[in-house]
Amino acid sequence: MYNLHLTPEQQEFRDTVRDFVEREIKPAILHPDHLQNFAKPLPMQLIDQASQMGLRSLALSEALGGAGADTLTSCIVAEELAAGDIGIAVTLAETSRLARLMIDQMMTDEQRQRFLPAFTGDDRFHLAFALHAPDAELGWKYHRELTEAPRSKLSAARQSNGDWIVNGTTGFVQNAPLAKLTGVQAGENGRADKIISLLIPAGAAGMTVRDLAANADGVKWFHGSGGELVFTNCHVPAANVLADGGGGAATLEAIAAGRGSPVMSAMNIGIARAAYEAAVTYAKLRVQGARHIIQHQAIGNILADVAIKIEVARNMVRQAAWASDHPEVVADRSVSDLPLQTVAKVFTSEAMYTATEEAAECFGAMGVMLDMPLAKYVQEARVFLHSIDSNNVAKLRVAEAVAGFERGARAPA
Amino acid sequence: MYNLHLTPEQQEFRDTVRDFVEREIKPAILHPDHLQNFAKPLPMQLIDQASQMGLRSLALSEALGGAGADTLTSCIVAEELAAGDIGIAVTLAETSRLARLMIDQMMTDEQRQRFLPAFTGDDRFHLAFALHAPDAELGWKYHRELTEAPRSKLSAARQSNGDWIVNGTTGFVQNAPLAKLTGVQAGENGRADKIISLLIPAGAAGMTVRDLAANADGVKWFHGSGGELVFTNCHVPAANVLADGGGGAATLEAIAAGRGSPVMSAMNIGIARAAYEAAVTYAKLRVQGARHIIQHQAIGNILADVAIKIEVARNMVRQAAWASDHPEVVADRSVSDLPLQTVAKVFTSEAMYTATEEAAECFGAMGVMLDMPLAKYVQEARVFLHSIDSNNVAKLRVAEAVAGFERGARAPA
Amino acid sequence: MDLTLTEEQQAWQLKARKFAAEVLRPRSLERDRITDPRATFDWEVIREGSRLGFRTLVVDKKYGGHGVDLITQALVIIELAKGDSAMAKTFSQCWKWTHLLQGGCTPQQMERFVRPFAEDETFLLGQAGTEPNSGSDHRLPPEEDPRAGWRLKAEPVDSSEGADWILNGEKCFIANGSVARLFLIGTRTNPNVPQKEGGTMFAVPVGTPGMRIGKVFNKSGWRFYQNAELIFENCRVPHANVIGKVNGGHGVRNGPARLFGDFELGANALGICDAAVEMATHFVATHWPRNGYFKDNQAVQLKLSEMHMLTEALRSFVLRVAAEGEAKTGNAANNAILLQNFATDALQRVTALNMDIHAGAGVATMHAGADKLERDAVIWTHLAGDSVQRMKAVRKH
Amino acid sequence: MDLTLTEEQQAWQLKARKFAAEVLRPRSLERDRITDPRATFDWEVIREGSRLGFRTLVVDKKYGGHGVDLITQALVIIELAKGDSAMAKTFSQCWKWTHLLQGGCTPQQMERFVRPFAEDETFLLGQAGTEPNSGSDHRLPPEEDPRAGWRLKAEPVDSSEGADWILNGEKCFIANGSVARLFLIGTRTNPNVPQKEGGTMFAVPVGTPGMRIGKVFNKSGWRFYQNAELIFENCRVPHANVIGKVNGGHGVRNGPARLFGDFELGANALGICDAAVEMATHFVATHWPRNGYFKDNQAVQLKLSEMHMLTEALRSFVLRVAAEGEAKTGNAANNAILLQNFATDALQRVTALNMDIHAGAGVATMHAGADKLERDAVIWTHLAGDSVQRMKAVRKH
Repeated sequence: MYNLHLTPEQQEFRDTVRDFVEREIKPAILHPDHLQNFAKPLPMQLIDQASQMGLRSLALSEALGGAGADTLTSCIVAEELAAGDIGIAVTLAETSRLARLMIDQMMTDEQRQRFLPAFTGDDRFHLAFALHAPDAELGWKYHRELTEAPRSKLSAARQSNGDWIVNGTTGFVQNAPLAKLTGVQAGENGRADKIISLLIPAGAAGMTVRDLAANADGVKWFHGSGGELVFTNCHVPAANVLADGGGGAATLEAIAAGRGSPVMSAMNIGIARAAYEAAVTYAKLRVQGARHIIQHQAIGNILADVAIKIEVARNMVRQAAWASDHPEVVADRSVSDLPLQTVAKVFTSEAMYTATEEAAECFGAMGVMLDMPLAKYVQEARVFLHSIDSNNVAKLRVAEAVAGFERGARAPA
Repeated sequence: MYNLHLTPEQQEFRDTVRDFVEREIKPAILHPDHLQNFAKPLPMQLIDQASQMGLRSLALSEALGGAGADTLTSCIVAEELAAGDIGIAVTLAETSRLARLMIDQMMTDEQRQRFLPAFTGDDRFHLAFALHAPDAELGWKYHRELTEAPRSKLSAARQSNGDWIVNGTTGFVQNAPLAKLTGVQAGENGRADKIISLLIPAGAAGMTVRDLAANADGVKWFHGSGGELVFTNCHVPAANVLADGGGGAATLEAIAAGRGSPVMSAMNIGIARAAYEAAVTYAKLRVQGARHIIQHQAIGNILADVAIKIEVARNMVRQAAWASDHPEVVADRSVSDLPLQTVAKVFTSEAMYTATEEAAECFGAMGVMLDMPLAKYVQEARVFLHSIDSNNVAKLRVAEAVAGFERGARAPA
Repeated sequence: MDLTLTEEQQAWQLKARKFAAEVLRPRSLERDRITDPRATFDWEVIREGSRLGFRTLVVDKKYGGHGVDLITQALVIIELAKGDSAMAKTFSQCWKWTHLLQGGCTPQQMERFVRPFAEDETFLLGQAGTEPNSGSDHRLPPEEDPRAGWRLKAEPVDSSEGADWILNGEKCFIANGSVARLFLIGTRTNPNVPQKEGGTMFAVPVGTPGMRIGKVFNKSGWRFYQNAELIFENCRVPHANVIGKVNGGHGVRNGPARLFGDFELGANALGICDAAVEMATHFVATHWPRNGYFKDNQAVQLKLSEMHMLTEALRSFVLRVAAEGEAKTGNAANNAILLQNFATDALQRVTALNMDIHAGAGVATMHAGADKLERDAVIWTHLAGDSVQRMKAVRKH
Repeated sequence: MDLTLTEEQQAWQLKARKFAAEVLRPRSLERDRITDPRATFDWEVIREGSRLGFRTLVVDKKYGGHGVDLITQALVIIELAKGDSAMAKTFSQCWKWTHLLQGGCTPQQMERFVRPFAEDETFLLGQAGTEPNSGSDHRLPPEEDPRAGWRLKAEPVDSSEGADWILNGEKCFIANGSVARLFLIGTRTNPNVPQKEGGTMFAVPVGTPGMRIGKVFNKSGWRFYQNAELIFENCRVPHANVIGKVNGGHGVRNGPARLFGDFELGANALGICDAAVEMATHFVATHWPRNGYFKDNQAVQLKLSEMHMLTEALRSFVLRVAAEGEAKTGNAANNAILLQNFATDALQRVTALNMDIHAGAGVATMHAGADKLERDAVIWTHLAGDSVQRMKAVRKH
């Protein structure tokens, strides 16, 4: 039955992380030196500390040493962390979700024995996963059948001994530069209908990470760390083949279809909430026209608008998060059968960007200064509109669902 | 624990009402003769039918013969009914909620014995309640103490035999022209700090209903029926004094403070959903540019936008509805302590108005024709922006909550 | 660059302002509230306006009109629309088709069609393009599809040059449909090529056997303005009534009337915005004067400010396109499309803000004038501001 | 009404376009990416611009400038801002204070302040109003409160007429703060009355003992443009440096420089919009040409259309206010306020749409130019588009 109570455990996670953010993250991240650094390197020590609090393995099952957090709990934690720093939040969230996917759901027992101890024992053991995703540009082809068969970006060739040789270049992979272990999906001889998943440890010969942020004409437009993986005759032993079916299949499909994880949307909310809280605090301090500016309608209306947006977005993200773990709630028609994660992503990113800008407006000129937090929040919120997957295509995906359009099966490449 | 499942009973209500709407309401309400009638009289026979389905006494406790529906269930029913006709929906919702308030929570056993049988046995027995509400214009006084003491619009003078004489004029009262029994709050000798509640049957001498829709310079700007009540030495026997405390107090306070019932917001969604469903149907039929127009990105993007708005709003309204029955969910910090009903009202009314206009756009010129449904939906959605309580002041109320402002106690008049 | 108006322009502006205040505004709400869409029209408005020259404002002087420039046309529309947008449009609709006739008629046709129009104070003009399956949205791609566009058929009675034509088919939403005396009918004379190459424009006087007026559409706004169905059943029209060339209808329609048709919606919207600003300012100044809630209210100030801002932005855009159109500079036609799109956004926001201001802390009855302006404004979505009208501007690039 | 430009106006427009394309645009991204806010400035840009006349564009010819009209000023700002908005503002900021000086100086002061400015190609002007507790938001009511406004104190050394003044206090966010040679300093000479009646404007050359430049603000956009703190500690300024009258600073500040200051933000925003439209159009035309996703894509067409629409609406508004300002018609000052508000909305939407278009189906790196335009655009919120700037327009009514 409908119920909005969080569990005591969820609340404890929230409070603990919030406390950590206030005590440890904010002083470091909101220091003018960090704020004014264009590069904003990932604060690895804080990430380590968070790892020690269990946030790196949050979603890993308790049986394997994680906290077994569901998606809703992961959202709660992600919002709090992102209110401190999005780089920390996204790095941990990615490793955590991949720990569940790769270690819990896709590894064999033998593989777990090989990799789990290293993962558990090393706070810097992060994970990455290069998904075989449908063509990112597919969204533009709203309600049209494809004229070309899809291709797999990576091609894997099977050797006589069962090992594989991987070639090709992925699209953007979150955490790629950090990951000590990377899952990779490749098409057997490039075939999109024959996908295998492989485990590749960092430093494997034939795998390099291409730093997208180094692009001369572009600026980094993602959070945390990431890059493209380039494979040149990269040899992967047969023992490193992951299970594609089983527990991971649903997760993989959800990732590929959802393309806007509620956990990412929760981080987006965290950024806007940090901006909002800063604005409320400032508006209660700043005096103009012989009153604290929060007492002026013009400021009150802005803050109300921001508060409403955050409230509505959080509620939507929680719904999408819980529903992603409970598909039966769609099946029994308690919630809509639209792609809720995408709905939440589009709504949240637009609403939170506006909210963050509005919060910055309350600061007057200080709202655009790089040594103050607001400019950081605005820039970070903006990235969510287009990073990895843009709202442009996300909306068209919702439109396809509304129209009931499904692409027909296509011939393999 | 967090859970989005509706109960089988809630789902059954939804499906039954939806079926009733499709079979009975839509054919009558969407008939061009009704659509083109500027006056749009309430379809009393359909309201009677709905009453026979139990919707008039939906929120009345099961012990007294109702369905004992909570606010969430009432929202689900209201959305469905409003997708058929807002006049029907609002009339029934008002009587239903007042049945719970007046009959369950405020009446003495003796009063119940006098009024319940008539209420139960008569499908046209509707209820109204003239609340002593804080000054409607209070919102404009954002973050300012009042300079004048509040007054009660109605004044009740106690007679030596314990009876009361009521004088004055209320503000707008929903259902007033229909109600066979009306609850009235009046200040003892006009004092705002001494409010008593009285029961007045229709036809009582000294009570008349002033029809606001007859205002020459104005057009009706509310849904269903309503008006001001004018009292001229209206005599109310002591036996008709309602309990002000007890079970009703919290409800009264919530009504007065919330000023945007989630049930009203659910109806607002119902209107937009009807517009959306009509647009999707039309877009799948209409051919332009050698394709069904739903296959054009321009239309797809509109429909996606509408779908997203409805999804997000419904989710917010459900949260506000459930939280209104479960204040402990605020107390334990599972949800925000902002005035969620007002948050939901502001967001929903703005989003649903835009959504309804966008749905109408898909119809080309047919979107503004009075013999087609869309013009009706647009007009009805527009009324929600300002009726009774406007978003102008609702936002300022949210702003006061954000600022943590509470008006001090004021001297009685 | 100089924005000064000539004396003649100012005179027309003042005359229009007076007519709007004395004749249009007093009848505006009354006509709006009539339930029968055929009964909302008021010939007295037309007769009075005709006497003052508003019906024939753009007719060449040698045919009995006033031949004013585009800037004057803008000024007059703005003033008339401030009185009543739908009444203003009824007049300016005649100008649009005067532009079309003057762009496409032979001298003989001018005598046959324009002179009688100029001479009769209840003579109104109409043009019929839209059909049930060829509305403004038929331009969703591909417009070069021969299946898109007009389907009302015009066939020669026999194949000899100069023969009569037989028209069959249906038009809908036709402005001035139930009140015009002469219609310009877009027909398909070759269904196998795109409309652009296979359409022909005919002048068809009301009363021509085989043409009849169907329903009058019952709109939520612009209720004075008549939109009707026209039905053609073996309607015989002489070849001498072809405006422009056979299969040249597209060019005739897209001559000066096209720019004017986009442009006039901008000017008309501005008139409504002016009315809304005036209404809101009056309300703020007079409502609750004692406690000054509104005047001291920042939320209301911000709404008023936005109303002014959008109104002045729109005024700037209207005047610029008027000047460009008059000077026939290159971008005028395209800017006119952008103007009508912008007018939609500005107008709808301004009228919504006006309604917000009138709503105050919440209402049980809404100011009927504020409600009417918003209902009139919604019409723009379906004329000037839908996605088809917006894509038009860049498709031409 | 006539929008034709004179030959001289066109010549300035072309000269500015060339300078923007050849000098500003090539340095735009490079300067934007320098992390130290003091190091983003490039004197070569100033020197080149000076030689072409852009620094002294509005200085009277008799003092060595070009004395161009407001329309030319608009045309030049638009072109320069299309090259780089912050560089354009550095030049036009000098024009603003030229307007102030020319409105308030005695002939002797013109010789002392304006002529040296005109003669030195690296001489820039600044003016200091904002203080840590008196920003643009000090106009939140009640502005008549004596506690509101400038607090930087100017006290006469002794009470005799013509005595020197001692300045103490702090200014912040001062444009051209770290690069100007002469500042106009708003001071409070009477703290017991509203700023309007108790403020005085001083001309203070850089190098005056007791005045120093504090931090240079590190902004997210407009990085080339220098905003700095100015700190006054017993800074002695001769009475001959009072611009206008003692306690008449408000009037001096709110003369021609006020209208120009609102207006120039509209013109500058338009330059950015033009750059964004150009960038987006190029991207759409060249990206993924093979499968034409963008060109055939209605969502992209709608975005481009909206970009054009807002840009042309803004251009209309800018040109109108320029013409009105030049003609000194009554509403020019108020329309300039509405223009800067509108410019904020239009600019921010246009640059956001440009970024959307560049985002395509999603990106991991964003086109640096699209990112810069949006960061520059955000500055408008804090200059021209916050609620204080919006209420100003109706408070004056």
